[in-house]
Amino acid sequence: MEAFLHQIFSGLAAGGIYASVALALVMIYTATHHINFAQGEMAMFATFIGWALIEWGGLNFWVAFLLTIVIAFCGGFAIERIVLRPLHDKPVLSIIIAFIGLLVIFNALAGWIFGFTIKAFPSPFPTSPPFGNRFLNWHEIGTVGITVVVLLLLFAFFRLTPLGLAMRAAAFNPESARLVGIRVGLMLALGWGLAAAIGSVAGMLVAHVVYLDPNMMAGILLYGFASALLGGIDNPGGAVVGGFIVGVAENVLGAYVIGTELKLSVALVLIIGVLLVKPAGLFGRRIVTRV
Amino acid sequence: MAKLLDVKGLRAGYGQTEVLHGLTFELEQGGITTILGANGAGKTTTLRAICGMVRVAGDIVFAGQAIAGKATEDIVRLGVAHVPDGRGTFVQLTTEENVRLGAYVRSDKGQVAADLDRVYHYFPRLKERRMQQAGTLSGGEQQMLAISRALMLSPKLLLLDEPSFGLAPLIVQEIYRILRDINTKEKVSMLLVEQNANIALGIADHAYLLETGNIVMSGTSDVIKNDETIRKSYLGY
Amino acid sequence: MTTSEATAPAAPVAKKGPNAIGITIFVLLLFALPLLLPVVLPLLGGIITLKPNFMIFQLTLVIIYAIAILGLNIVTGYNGQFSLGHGAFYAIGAYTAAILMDKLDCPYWLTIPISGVVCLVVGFLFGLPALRLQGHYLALATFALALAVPQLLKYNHIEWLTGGVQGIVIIKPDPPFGIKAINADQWLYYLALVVACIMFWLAINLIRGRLGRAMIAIRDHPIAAEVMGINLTVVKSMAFGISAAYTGVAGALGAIAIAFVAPDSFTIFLSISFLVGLVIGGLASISGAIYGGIFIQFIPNVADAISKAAPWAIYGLFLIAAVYVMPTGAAGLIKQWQAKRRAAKQ
Amino acid sequence: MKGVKYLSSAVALAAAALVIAPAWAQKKYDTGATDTEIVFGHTGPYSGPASAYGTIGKAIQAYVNKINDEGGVNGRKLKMISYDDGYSPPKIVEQVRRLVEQDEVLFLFNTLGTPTNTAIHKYVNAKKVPHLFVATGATKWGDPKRFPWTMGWQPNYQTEGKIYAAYILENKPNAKIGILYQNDDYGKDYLKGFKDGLGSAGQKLIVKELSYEVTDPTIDSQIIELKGSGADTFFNITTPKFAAQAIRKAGDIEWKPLHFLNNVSASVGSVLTPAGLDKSVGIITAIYAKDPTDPQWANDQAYKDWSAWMDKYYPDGDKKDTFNVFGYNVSYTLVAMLKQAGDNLTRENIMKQAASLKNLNVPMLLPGINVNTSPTDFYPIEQEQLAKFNGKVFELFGKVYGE
Repeated sequence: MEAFLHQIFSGLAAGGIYASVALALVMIYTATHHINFAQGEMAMFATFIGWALIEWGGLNFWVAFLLTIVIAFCGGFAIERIVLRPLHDKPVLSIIIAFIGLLVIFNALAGWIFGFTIKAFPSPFPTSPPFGNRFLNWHEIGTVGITVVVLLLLFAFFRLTPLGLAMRAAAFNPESARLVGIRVGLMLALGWGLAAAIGSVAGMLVAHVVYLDPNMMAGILLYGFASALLGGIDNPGGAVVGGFIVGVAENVLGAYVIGTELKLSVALVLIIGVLLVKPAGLFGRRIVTRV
Repeated sequence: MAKLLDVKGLRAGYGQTEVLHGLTFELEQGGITTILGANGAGKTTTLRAICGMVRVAGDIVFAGQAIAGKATEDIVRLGVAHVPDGRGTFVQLTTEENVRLGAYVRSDKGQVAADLDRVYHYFPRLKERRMQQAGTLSGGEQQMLAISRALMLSPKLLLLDEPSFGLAPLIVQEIYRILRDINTKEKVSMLLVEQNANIALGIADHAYLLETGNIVMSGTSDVIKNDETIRKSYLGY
Repeated sequence: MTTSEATAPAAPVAKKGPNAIGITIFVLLLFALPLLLPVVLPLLGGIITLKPNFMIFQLTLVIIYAIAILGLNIVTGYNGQFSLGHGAFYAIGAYTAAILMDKLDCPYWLTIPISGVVCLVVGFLFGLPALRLQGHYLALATFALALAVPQLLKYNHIEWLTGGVQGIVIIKPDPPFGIKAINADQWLYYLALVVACIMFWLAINLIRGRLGRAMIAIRDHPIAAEVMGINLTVVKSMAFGISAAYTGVAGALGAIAIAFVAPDSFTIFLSISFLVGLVIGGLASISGAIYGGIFIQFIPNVADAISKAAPWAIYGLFLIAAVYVMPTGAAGLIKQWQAKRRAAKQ
Repeated sequence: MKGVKYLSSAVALAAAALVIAPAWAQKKYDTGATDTEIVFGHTGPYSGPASAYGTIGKAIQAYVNKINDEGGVNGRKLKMISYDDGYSPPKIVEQVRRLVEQDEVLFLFNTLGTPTNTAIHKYVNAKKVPHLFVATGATKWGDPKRFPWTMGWQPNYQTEGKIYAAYILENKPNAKIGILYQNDDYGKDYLKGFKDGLGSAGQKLIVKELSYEVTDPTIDSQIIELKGSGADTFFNITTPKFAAQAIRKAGDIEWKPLHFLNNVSASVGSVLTPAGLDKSVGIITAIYAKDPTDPQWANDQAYKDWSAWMDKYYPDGDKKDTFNVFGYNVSYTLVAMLKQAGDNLTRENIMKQAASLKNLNVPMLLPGINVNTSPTDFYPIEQEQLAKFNGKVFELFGKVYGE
């Protein structure tokens, strides 16, 4: 029983990681209607910047944390303007190839600049076990907490602010958005900036757990992708719940049902099964249009 | 009366194809002008050209400012609202979100709230469906939504692209009644594009006839209405 | 071959004549290449210092990749279904060939059609449920397939068959009938070339035929296609199965050419490479597959030659530059250029 | 290049005909070797998911530069041609064929990876190209009967697994063993050696055996499961990232088994420090080379030389990265072998010399561990010594295993 509980909690902790990455994917999807395959590598690179600020620059964790978010935002913004802007009227698959290009570029640059040995990324949370609890540590609780905060911010941003509304409108229907005066190009760039910023938060939380190296996000991105689709790619809350479901399901399947060798394959098959029944994800909204 | 819109030698097109071959027309402050023409004459393109949605050459002066070649967003900011062909509904957003988006560029928040009430007053049906996903609205409701969205800009000029298209006659009448109201009460000038010449000439004070990218006739509505050729080819009596 | 586009069902058939001649010359040239190279390369001396045999081997790989990309093109280019998982079918084709040769002593040439059929069935069966998904969801499903297949190949309980992580070493075939005039590399080249000619010919007919028109209709106007009485699920699954069969045939040829299969040969990057080759070669273009094959075979080498420090960074720049310069792929660019030249002539 | 080759063979021919001096006659070259140059080939993953190993190729190049600065080997400069294989079997086949058929290298050196080397194994032996000191710990590279042109270098994983097994049988015969391994050739080789070493006792002793995939984000779940199995001994067959995760997680959930960590991840600086030195106390590993991040070597002359070389020839390189020691050591072995080959630079003689290294002392190997080969022994390094981490350094203890 104790081992089972332990697996559940460990799954929740991993789910927090997937959820934070899924949020970045939801952000970019909501703002641009693309899924950025380079999101993980961009987050990894931002985390390296954070690491360098702390280790090489000697900055305090929170200062470096905030500075990294700002840098990531600017970086994401710049990438949209420089790399993707010229492609905005090109076929979707061309844009996907550009994403793949970005992915390999960031991966290679990180290896080149920072090396491949793993790096410990500090955690801002205390190391002592909380409330004498053996199942979770402060970092895991903190990860979930920050993820929930990001989720609430995202939700509020998209649902309650005019800018959030404008961003969604620009992604849904760029032409109509222009007709109400929304600067669509700017919205896309802002979306990239925000997604990169959220990605950097995810990266910095993840790095403490899995250690920082250029391939850190390769596996995690897939889980984040699956979580986001499972929960509903246009629904931040759903993506977070999706993350927890994937984390727990993966652990329980691996430990008790099918063993570790095939757990990823089986988990993916299950997710696809769910999507066949609920095509917009567990919590996604089906878009109905009268013609 | 002063000219609100003054267009000279307007050429526009898509890619290699030129659709408009040098249009010259004008619109008076507070007036309603209509552009009539058959399918493919270039009516929609004319409106899109004014809004900067297609490549243009020639002069377009709006309220004393040259706007040819400007970005759509900037033209909108000057007070030009466009009810586009196909209504341009944000189908995934709610009705109210759609309406609110119309006021995106405005900074006078207090006035925006008042305008929202006014728009709902014109179209009480939309108020009933405020929280409904806009894609589920009927065609007529979506047309009302598009007009509401445009009104929320508090525009000087309203461009209307076939508001009667695909709607039942009763709904068309209702929409035109409201448009006339808006024109008289709020002094919003309108440039109306219609295939249904009958109804357009009923509301407009000036009219232009467009044929394959050229203006072939112009004048006050009364003059046009009584023209022999127009009567035969466009009014059907 | 460059002008034999079949992008739209309405493409005029009138210009078939000159094309047929062009294609014939192109194909004949390809067949003569192994004989020409040893003569031509020394003449070029300083310019191209490639050795004929090695170059023939590289060209064999190009042909194999072109077949795989053509397969992906059938489903993605002509049917509009996104697949990130065609590496899986390449792997299945390769393993089918390797297992048949290793366990059953099956002659190598027979393994090629068998691999195609196996992949056809697997692709069709995978497509039936999965193709109800669209866009990003289909991407996830196919991505999962690409990820799962190498893991399954390693699976403990079928290790006796697949060789587990160690893979299977197979014997490279010699030219048949004891022909001494050509060596093993040249023979493999001819084998791949003949298979490719058949596959390309079949693809052109497929696209111009009933199924091809249905596929394109589904891509462009799914609702209209359904109203016209096209069974979406079946046509999409058929397209996916045929596409998988192409990739499987390429996989079998690849296994024979490399003489080795292992799970590490078929990582997710193989699938991504196919997609890269498809887009950069040219979507919905038969000849695009060839350019795509050339790109994924040679550009990584170029990147490696430019920088050892971070070859992937260079490769990434190539990818982005390629979609900038030719958003419709190499085939699209060439078509534009030809159109311009034709316009200039008139 | 071609010109030089013809010229030199013409000279050699003339010399042989005239029988002027035996020294002249002894100069024998195969393709890739001349009076001034020795050209050899290498492939490694500079790109792709395994690019962490790419540094080995760069270290070898750095070592080659050092040797050339010092005048080369027997007056000949070394020229290394290195290509990216992306850890992909099809790609390495292409690249190795390019090296052999087009660049006409004298031999192949330190090609990396088990699946990749397997893909070219037959080809190089059919072509009779020396395939030396391959960078993989699999066992199959030491099979001179079937593959006389291929030779490994590092101690193989199975041997290392056997060492741990022997230690357990000797010191903890009632151990309850939990194993975590990477689900690939590397993990399975270790596992096999370990199980072979335990012999029939293995069935009883091993209580849990779990794997992970390189794409798994974490292995927390596996560690929890191992703890839950009641294991009191842990054989940790993981690469650095997962090794650090395992050590930390075991510490976090207060699982304190007798912990055996495979050599692959036995680095104080790049594994134990990130994992937490306090949580690493008591870890046992088998080592054969000096860990550059282990403070016990800080004043060792060999370490200082290595460090100076890194500064001068590979300033971009990461000094915490044990692969850079690997590259240095294997290059040292290569140069020693080439010196021994003298002016007889035929492929046959290269292979012969590689198979007759006697007690070669490589500075960055542990004291007492030497390189030895013979025509029947194609395993250059077979010795390893156990070491236990005391919170600061790996303390060597016990005998040196292997002959």
